[in-house]
Amino acid sequence: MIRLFSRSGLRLPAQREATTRQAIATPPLPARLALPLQGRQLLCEIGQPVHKGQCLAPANGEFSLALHAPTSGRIGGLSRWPLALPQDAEQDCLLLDCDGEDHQPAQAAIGHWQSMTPLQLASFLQEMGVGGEHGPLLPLAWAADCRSAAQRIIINGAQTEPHISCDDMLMRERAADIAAGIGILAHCLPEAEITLVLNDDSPQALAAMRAVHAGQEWKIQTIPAIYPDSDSQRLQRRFDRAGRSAMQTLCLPVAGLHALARAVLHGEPCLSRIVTLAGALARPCNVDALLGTPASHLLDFATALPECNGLIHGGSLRGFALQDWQAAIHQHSDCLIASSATLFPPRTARQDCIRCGDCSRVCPDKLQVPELYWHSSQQQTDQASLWGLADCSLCGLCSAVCPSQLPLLDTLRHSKQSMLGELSQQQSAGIARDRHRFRLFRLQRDKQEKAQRLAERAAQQAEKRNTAPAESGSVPHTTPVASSEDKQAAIAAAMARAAARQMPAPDQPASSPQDQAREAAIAAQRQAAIDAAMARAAARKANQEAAKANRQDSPATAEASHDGEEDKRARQQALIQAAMQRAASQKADSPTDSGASPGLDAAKKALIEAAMARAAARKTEQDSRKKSE
Amino acid sequence: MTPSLPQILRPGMAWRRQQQWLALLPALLILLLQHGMDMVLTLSLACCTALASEVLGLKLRRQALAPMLRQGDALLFATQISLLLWQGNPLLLCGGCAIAILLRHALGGSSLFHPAAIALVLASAWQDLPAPTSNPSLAIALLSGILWLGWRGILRPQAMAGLLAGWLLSLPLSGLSAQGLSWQSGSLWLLAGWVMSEGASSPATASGRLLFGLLAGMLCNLFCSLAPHARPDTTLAGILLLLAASVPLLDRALMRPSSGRETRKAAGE
Amino acid sequence: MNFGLYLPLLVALALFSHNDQQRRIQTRAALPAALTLAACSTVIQCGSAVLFSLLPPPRDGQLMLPALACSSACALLLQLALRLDLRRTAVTQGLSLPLLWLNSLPAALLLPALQYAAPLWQLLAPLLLSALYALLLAQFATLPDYLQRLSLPSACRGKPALMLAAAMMALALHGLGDQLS
Amino acid sequence: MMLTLRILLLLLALALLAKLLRKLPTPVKAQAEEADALARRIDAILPQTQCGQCGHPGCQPYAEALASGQDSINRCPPGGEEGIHKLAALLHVDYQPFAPDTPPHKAKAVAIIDERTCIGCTLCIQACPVDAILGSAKQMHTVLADECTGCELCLSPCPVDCISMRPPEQADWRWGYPVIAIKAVKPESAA
Repeated sequence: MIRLFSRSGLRLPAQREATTRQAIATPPLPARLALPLQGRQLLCEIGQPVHKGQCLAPANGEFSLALHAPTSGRIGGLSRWPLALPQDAEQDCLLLDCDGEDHQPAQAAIGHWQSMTPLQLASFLQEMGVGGEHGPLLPLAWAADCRSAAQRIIINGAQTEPHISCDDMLMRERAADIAAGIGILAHCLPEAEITLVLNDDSPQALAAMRAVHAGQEWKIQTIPAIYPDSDSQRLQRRFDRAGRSAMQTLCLPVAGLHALARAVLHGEPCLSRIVTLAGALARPCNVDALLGTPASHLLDFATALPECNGLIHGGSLRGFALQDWQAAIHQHSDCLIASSATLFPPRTARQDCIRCGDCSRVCPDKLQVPELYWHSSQQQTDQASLWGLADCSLCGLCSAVCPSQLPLLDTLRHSKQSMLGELSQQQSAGIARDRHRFRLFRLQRDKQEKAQRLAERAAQQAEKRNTAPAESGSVPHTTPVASSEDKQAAIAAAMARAAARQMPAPDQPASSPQDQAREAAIAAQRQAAIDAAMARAAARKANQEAAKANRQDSPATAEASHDGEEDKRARQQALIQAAMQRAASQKADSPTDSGASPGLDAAKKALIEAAMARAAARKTEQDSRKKSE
Repeated sequence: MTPSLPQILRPGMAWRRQQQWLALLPALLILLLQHGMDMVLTLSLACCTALASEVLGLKLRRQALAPMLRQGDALLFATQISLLLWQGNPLLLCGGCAIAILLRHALGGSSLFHPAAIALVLASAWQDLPAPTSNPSLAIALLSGILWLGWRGILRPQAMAGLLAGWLLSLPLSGLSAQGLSWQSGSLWLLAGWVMSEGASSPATASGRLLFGLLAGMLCNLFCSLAPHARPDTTLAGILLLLAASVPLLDRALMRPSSGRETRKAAGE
Repeated sequence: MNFGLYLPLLVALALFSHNDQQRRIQTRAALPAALTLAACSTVIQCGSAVLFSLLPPPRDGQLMLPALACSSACALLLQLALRLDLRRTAVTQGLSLPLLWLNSLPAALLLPALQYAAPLWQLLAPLLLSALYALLLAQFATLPDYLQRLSLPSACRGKPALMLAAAMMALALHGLGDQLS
Repeated sequence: MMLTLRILLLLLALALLAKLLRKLPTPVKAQAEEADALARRIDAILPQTQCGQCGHPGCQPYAEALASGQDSINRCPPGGEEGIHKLAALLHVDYQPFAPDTPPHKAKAVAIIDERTCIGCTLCIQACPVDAILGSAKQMHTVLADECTGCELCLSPCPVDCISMRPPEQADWRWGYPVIAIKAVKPESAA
């Protein structure tokens, strides 16, 4: 048995021998690629042939990347397609039917890269689709003011999840490109301190990088392969602690540097990434997979063994099982593991916590995991955040060492998500509070302004009256008082009326039944008018749609025109019905003078009829839409 | 749902129990060598009782029998109890064993109150136990087992260190009567240390465990000096049980939430 | 003095007080309430010792009744003092007269037994026993939270589990007390 | 001598008790002068839907009513059970389940106006407590989905029933709570 425990974090036994034995392979082109659209605007049309590297959609925000065609083919359409993300949600994807030719026009290097500012470089990378951890490789906000402070750039070539070897293989085979990428970065930011960080357990990669490093400005540093230490945040913290704290630190993945070099020196946009295929496979290896490749295609390439019972995306500690194997590879897919019962034995019966404390000992963030787990499992998010939920990096080590096989990572993930959800809820609540306060203020202000206006007008009128022919006015000073009294009386009357309208309840016998009936009738009439308007609008809309259908579908013109006729008929019917209602309500209005109850009944009836008419109009409209489709 | 984890990363409960068995083995061998058939009989009796009561407990809790039995909790406890009580009445041993294991099940299968401590307290409440005889080789065997477990990372050293420190600190107070210094109770102290170091019946924090051991050592020696004819084994067991009940209190008092950057940031805002 | 019975009685009393307080107090902060009660109990112990030593020694050797009177008077005085000064806090901590009176019983039981003991022991015993009582109360305040986290069998959930734990503590104290007396 | 020592001990114990009692948190009602600050803290917990389901014309008035002890904590359906728990913790009162007359808790939803039916009456604009509806008289209205609190106050004034509640466009995705298969406990699957 291995000895597990270091102070924090864990030196995990690497499982990379199988996947690093052969060179990075290139799988055959899949029949179809799924590229997530993520709200970007398309530059191409459906059915249009595209060549490899053609820009399909430009970036639409600070954290967005441009989308390029990974291979040549024809745009197959837009549809919902699963992505290899934990939420298992389907996203709007652009489907690219590959033609298998991989046709690519000749591309030229960017000649002027030596004169680029960091911001220019960052936006160029964004255009080329070169991604980092969050959006473009070089964050635009960082690039805009990176010359204002001393910079430290960490190139993260360390990978400590047991199965993942993609960065390792990339550095072994494409060290020259990576070095070129770092060189470009160093040229762009001459005063920055650039360090390439590697694990100490991959001597080949280290040798390869050392070979190309000779005579360069930047440094190479190895760190012990202790599990979550290769996280960018932990790396940043490690360097912050070691060096001068005044420096800004940026952590970049090594694959991004490779893509940078390809983009700047060869004009190639980022179209693929290295993915480790590990686990129960006949040919475990690293592949250079096009973005958007379905996971099942890669699995077929590496030939899954018969005992393979699942597909895990990401490493063995933090990964998640893919429900749909058609899920497409994206910028952050580093590893696919074909799981089997021997590799990932099913969880045995869960036991209670035996308080062994191993979880707290391995926790790289030094959290009291049992407390955290308990409060998380009780869904007490506020208590859990007291115990440091915000600091949990969800590395999964606690789950890995728990002898009772408690689902610690899953629970903490859930809890952290709900904590983040609560935070965003709080933010939106804050916005709502502000808006509500502003609305109250606005109403108050409007009221004041109105009162002021009225007062001014009253004063003007009074003045006019004073200056008017009745010069000898007997009551010059009582007029404004009277007018204000008048106004108050009017307001009171209006309020009373409003109250009466709001409460035509039987507990108010004082308000005459005639009034009630009139109110009801007026309401019915208004309703009928509204309904007629609605029916008209619906019919107009239906008509338009039918016309559109006509235009679009020329062979089916006859049918469509037939539809149009039907629509017209429906509209007429609706109109007739509305008119009938109006008549009915008027009729209800006239005899109500005698008694309240029949009038009320009639009004109710009119309302019901109006509702029916509305429904009918809506239905005809829906029908017509269906037909036009 | 994340996948279950690779086999290599899961030491598992069974592994832990195996290691504990290994650690008990030398002490058992010594006793078997010294007492022969007697010890075999006692041990098998205790084991049978323990197994039966384990089965009963699991049945009552409606839990799966096979995995828990294979894990061997009951046998481990039976061995520990018979190491403590092998000199006494076999009926007492069986009764203590059964009640301790059933109580453990009543409290959910992993309680603060260690079955060995319960059994010892029960037995001593029932009748006077014969005084333990001096047995240095047994103590050495137990010590080697405990060291093994410490090396394996199953037992934490803090509680043991605390126990030793507490005992030493209270020596001047108890007038150097050297009650516990002899080999008579050496193995007893070691077993107590073992029980106190097990996660289930000790505080979660290192400082808590240290305090736990310190308190136990001091209280035991002080009590022995206060009460003229107190015996170390029953005293130790009683104090162990009493302190076990205060583990949640120690945890509450000593466990501090992490003050990582994110939490601090959130608190600062 | 039979400590083998006296100490388990303390456990029972602590358990009863815990339950009583849990029923009364509004907040769920059981530990401060337990500590307050423990402090009250200490005050009663010390106070009744003072009162008892002020009394003239009874002629017939009947010590139980005066001791009971002393401790009850102490409880009453304490309750009055609390009422005068910190009434609201006392109410929120669940300190009522019956509870205080009940908590004066250990003092009443202890005083006659200490009458002829060594002076140091006379001084120390109430303090030591108060400390033990405080420990017990604090344990009962924190144990339910711990027991909640165990997967207890449904029959033992809640009060029965606490009773079981109390039984074990009583057993342990019985063993210790037996050796003490 | 003994008596002085005993009295000394008694005084010590009394000092301890007094210190403990003074350190304890006093109940909220005692701090009436801080009602304003308390109302602000309560308001921070309330979900700010401004829906009026509590019977007050907004979250702030409800917070003030709670701070002055004039209402119970179980009247805010959008806040959910969790909101009640938080209020109970803040106000040092016991948790209460929802009052039977409060409307049921619903998942967060956003109002959406059926633009084909809208007649531009501006009634909903006047009803919206957070000004999240745009439009003007006889023009089509629309809801700012990001600002909508889901209070449903715009539903009833609409004369043509063209407003409906939909779940928000980007439902916030969560890692599911880990569910342990019950099967795993059974002996045959464990074997």
